[in-house]
Amino acid sequence: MRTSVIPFGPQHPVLPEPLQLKLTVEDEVITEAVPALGYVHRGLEALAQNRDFHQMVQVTERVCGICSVLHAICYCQGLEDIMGITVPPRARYLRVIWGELLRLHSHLLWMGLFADSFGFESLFMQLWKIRERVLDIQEATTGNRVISGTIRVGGVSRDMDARQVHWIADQLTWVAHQVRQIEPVLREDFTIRRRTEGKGVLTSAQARELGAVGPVLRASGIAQDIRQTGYAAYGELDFEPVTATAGDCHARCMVRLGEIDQSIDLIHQALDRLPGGDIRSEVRGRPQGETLMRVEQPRGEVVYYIRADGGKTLSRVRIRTPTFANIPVLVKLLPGIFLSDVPVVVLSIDPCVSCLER
Amino acid sequence: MNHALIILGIGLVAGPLLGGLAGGLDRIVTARLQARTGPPVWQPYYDVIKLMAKELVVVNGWQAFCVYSYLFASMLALILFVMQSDLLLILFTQALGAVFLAMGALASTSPYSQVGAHRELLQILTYEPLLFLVGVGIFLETGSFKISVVMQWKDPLILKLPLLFAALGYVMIIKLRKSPFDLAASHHAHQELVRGVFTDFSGPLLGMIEIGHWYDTVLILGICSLFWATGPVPMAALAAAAYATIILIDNAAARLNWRWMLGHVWAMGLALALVNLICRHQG
Amino acid sequence: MFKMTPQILRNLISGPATRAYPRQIRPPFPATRGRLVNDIAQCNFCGACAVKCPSVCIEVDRHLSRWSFAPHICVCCGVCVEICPRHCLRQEPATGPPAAQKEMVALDAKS
Amino acid sequence: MNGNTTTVEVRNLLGEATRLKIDGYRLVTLSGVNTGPDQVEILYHFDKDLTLVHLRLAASREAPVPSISPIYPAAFLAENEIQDLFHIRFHGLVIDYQGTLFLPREMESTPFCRYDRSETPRPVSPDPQSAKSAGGA
Repeated sequence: MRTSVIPFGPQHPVLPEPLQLKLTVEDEVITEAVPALGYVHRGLEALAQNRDFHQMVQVTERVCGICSVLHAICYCQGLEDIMGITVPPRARYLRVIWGELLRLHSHLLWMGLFADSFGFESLFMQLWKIRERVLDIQEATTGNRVISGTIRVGGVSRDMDARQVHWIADQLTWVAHQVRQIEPVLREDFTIRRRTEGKGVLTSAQARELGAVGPVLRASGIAQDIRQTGYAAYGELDFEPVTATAGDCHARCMVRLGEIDQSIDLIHQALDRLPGGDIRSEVRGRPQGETLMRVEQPRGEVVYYIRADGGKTLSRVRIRTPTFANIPVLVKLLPGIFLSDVPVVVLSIDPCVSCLER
Repeated sequence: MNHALIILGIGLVAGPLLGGLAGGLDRIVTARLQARTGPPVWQPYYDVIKLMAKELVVVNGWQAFCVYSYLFASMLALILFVMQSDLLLILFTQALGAVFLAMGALASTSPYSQVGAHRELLQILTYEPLLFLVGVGIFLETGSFKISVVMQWKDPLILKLPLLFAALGYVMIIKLRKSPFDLAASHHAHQELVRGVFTDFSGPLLGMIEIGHWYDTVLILGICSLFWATGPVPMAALAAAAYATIILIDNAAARLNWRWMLGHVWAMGLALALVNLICRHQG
Repeated sequence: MFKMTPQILRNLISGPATRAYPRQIRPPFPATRGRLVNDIAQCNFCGACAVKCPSVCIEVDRHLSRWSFAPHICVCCGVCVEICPRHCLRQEPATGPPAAQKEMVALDAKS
Repeated sequence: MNGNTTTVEVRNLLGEATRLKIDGYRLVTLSGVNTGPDQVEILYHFDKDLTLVHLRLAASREAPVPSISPIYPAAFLAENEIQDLFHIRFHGLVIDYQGTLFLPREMESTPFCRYDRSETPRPVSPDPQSAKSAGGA
């Protein structure tokens, strides 16, 4: 077969969001891949210049629906760092609970899409069925299914009572049980391993050089997780970064599967140790200074660079999302693989295009 | 003569009716396996009626010609089957239809369609030898390629040819476009090739392909039911059981690539078929 | 080889997990943030909600004593409810009905 | 800011980046901040074992900045973004989108520096091949 260029996207059934990859294909083998972006760029960073810094919380939450809470947490932590605000312990624990619920539903969502990328529809439906329960927990506690809208500068805006804490723990037990039933399928099923093992291998040296973040980095054997820095209440909870060594698509799936268990465990820990007290400290004055804040999102490390010059609005909010850091990895991984493996490799980095194009 | 005309009519009408019904039941069973409710059983008919009502857009004349030829060949193959004609003739007629479909896809310049057609041809290449061996197996058992002779055979063939029936299972999975072999075109277009071989067909032409696929479904289930041709009830039961098993496999497997399909189906399918035939005719 | 088989057979037996949506609606959670409602009799038209709203969906006209709200622009964040000095704003658990056109909800003090 | 910040000049930027790479630092990202009508501050954020290090570079819209993407391939997307949003020229980009990574080709102004893009010529790529393949973004 002759060389042909396949426009993979921006509208493609296996891509959840608009991203274009121009694939040069020779006999079903990719020789070159160039990403084309900018289909949904919204200029949210520029919006920081005409929204006040409190209103920006809701804007950052909408950078991406799936990572919403963690964007807001990162932004608020940045401002709290600049303004020297101490967040009450209960608010820090609630942030962990909502952040981990988000990671849980995001990983289940990703696994469903991943299953869909290699044509495993029943697994896709099953995983999304489990995810629905996590969304129910989010709705019952924050009030919204996905974009919670509970994070504020200086704390959180909603509290949960003892009855809700028990209810969440019960629901999570159900989720954990369901995930345990699915686990052997993802881990051992012959057809899944056939499609994912040895595909898109990223060595640890390459991962470091290309600036990979999140599960992609950890699947290559580097145990780096921004939660280790102990922001929010992570410093008081027990966890170890989940890693794998193979660096292929199956390893990335296994890392995320391990993180689902880890998230459930972290929420249980946080619910058990949930301290009493206030949920919000008062915010006085206007921010002045600059900071770089990092938070571990489901897709990896998100970076907020915030600079404030004492005005009502911020002079610069720069958002580096995890997908932005993983696109160079994708460009590196695609050449040399078969066309039929492109969806698997593309989805293995968990591309979130709305994150990528703030 | 009159009798033949009635049979011809039955073949023409029963083909799409039964094929569409099988498709509708398939969608409900698949949905239940995935913990969904699923569409109404008549959904495939609604889909085709809607496709037929759409504007006809043809990339080029060759594409339309290929679709008509595919539909005609599929119809002809089923009519020959209902008339209890020669099995070999039926197999070659349906193969012709399948090739026409791939040629129609090759007539357009879309890379998705091109790669899909390429894979479709590989699929045809993969299952045709097995289908031929099924015909040979039936011939060796009954002494004739004629379906009318097979229908009069007293013993169920599946008892003598169980491995050959398993080999036919591979053919059915490929022909019904089910995982793990839905490479050229998956049912819901969620694959790297969008809808692969069907990408550039639309409207009434796609509707005709869908009707052709119904004829193919009935034909392949008919061939499958020949393995227990002692009466209409066991025939229907065997076909239904085979179809149910394929739906189950479809929901328990990911899509694999064509290299694996070619290697595995040839190795396993041919081995099963040949072992069965050798065992039957050595002893 | 087929690890998924027990799971899908369980699904077949236990029946669908989906809901026939328009006919069967799950009751909303009490905490759900739906449509914004203003108890206009309590409102003093201070305009704090309009100033703080991140999506700029509330307009307050002091002279006309009119509070108007664009439900299709609202992002259900609840900031206005938190800062309202008269506590006359609240969020109903249910979302509003679907609409063919984006319309403003205007409430006057007199009506 | 959390982490040490070093101010660098255009001429010793590549040297500093190479030194950090040899020390085993990972590039986190680049941030651009508009500081004046003609001035853009570029911050290079690096990380090693969860410790941050920053390089601060005062760049001018007139003079091109050397790209660190040959040293850190991860930088190419961030540098292209700054090129889009601040109209800074980078020399030696691995993949150069020529200001069309996020913005359409016909866009006349840059979002963060409020001036007309037609005032200054479009950044010129030294490698026409990569420019061609990246075109039409």
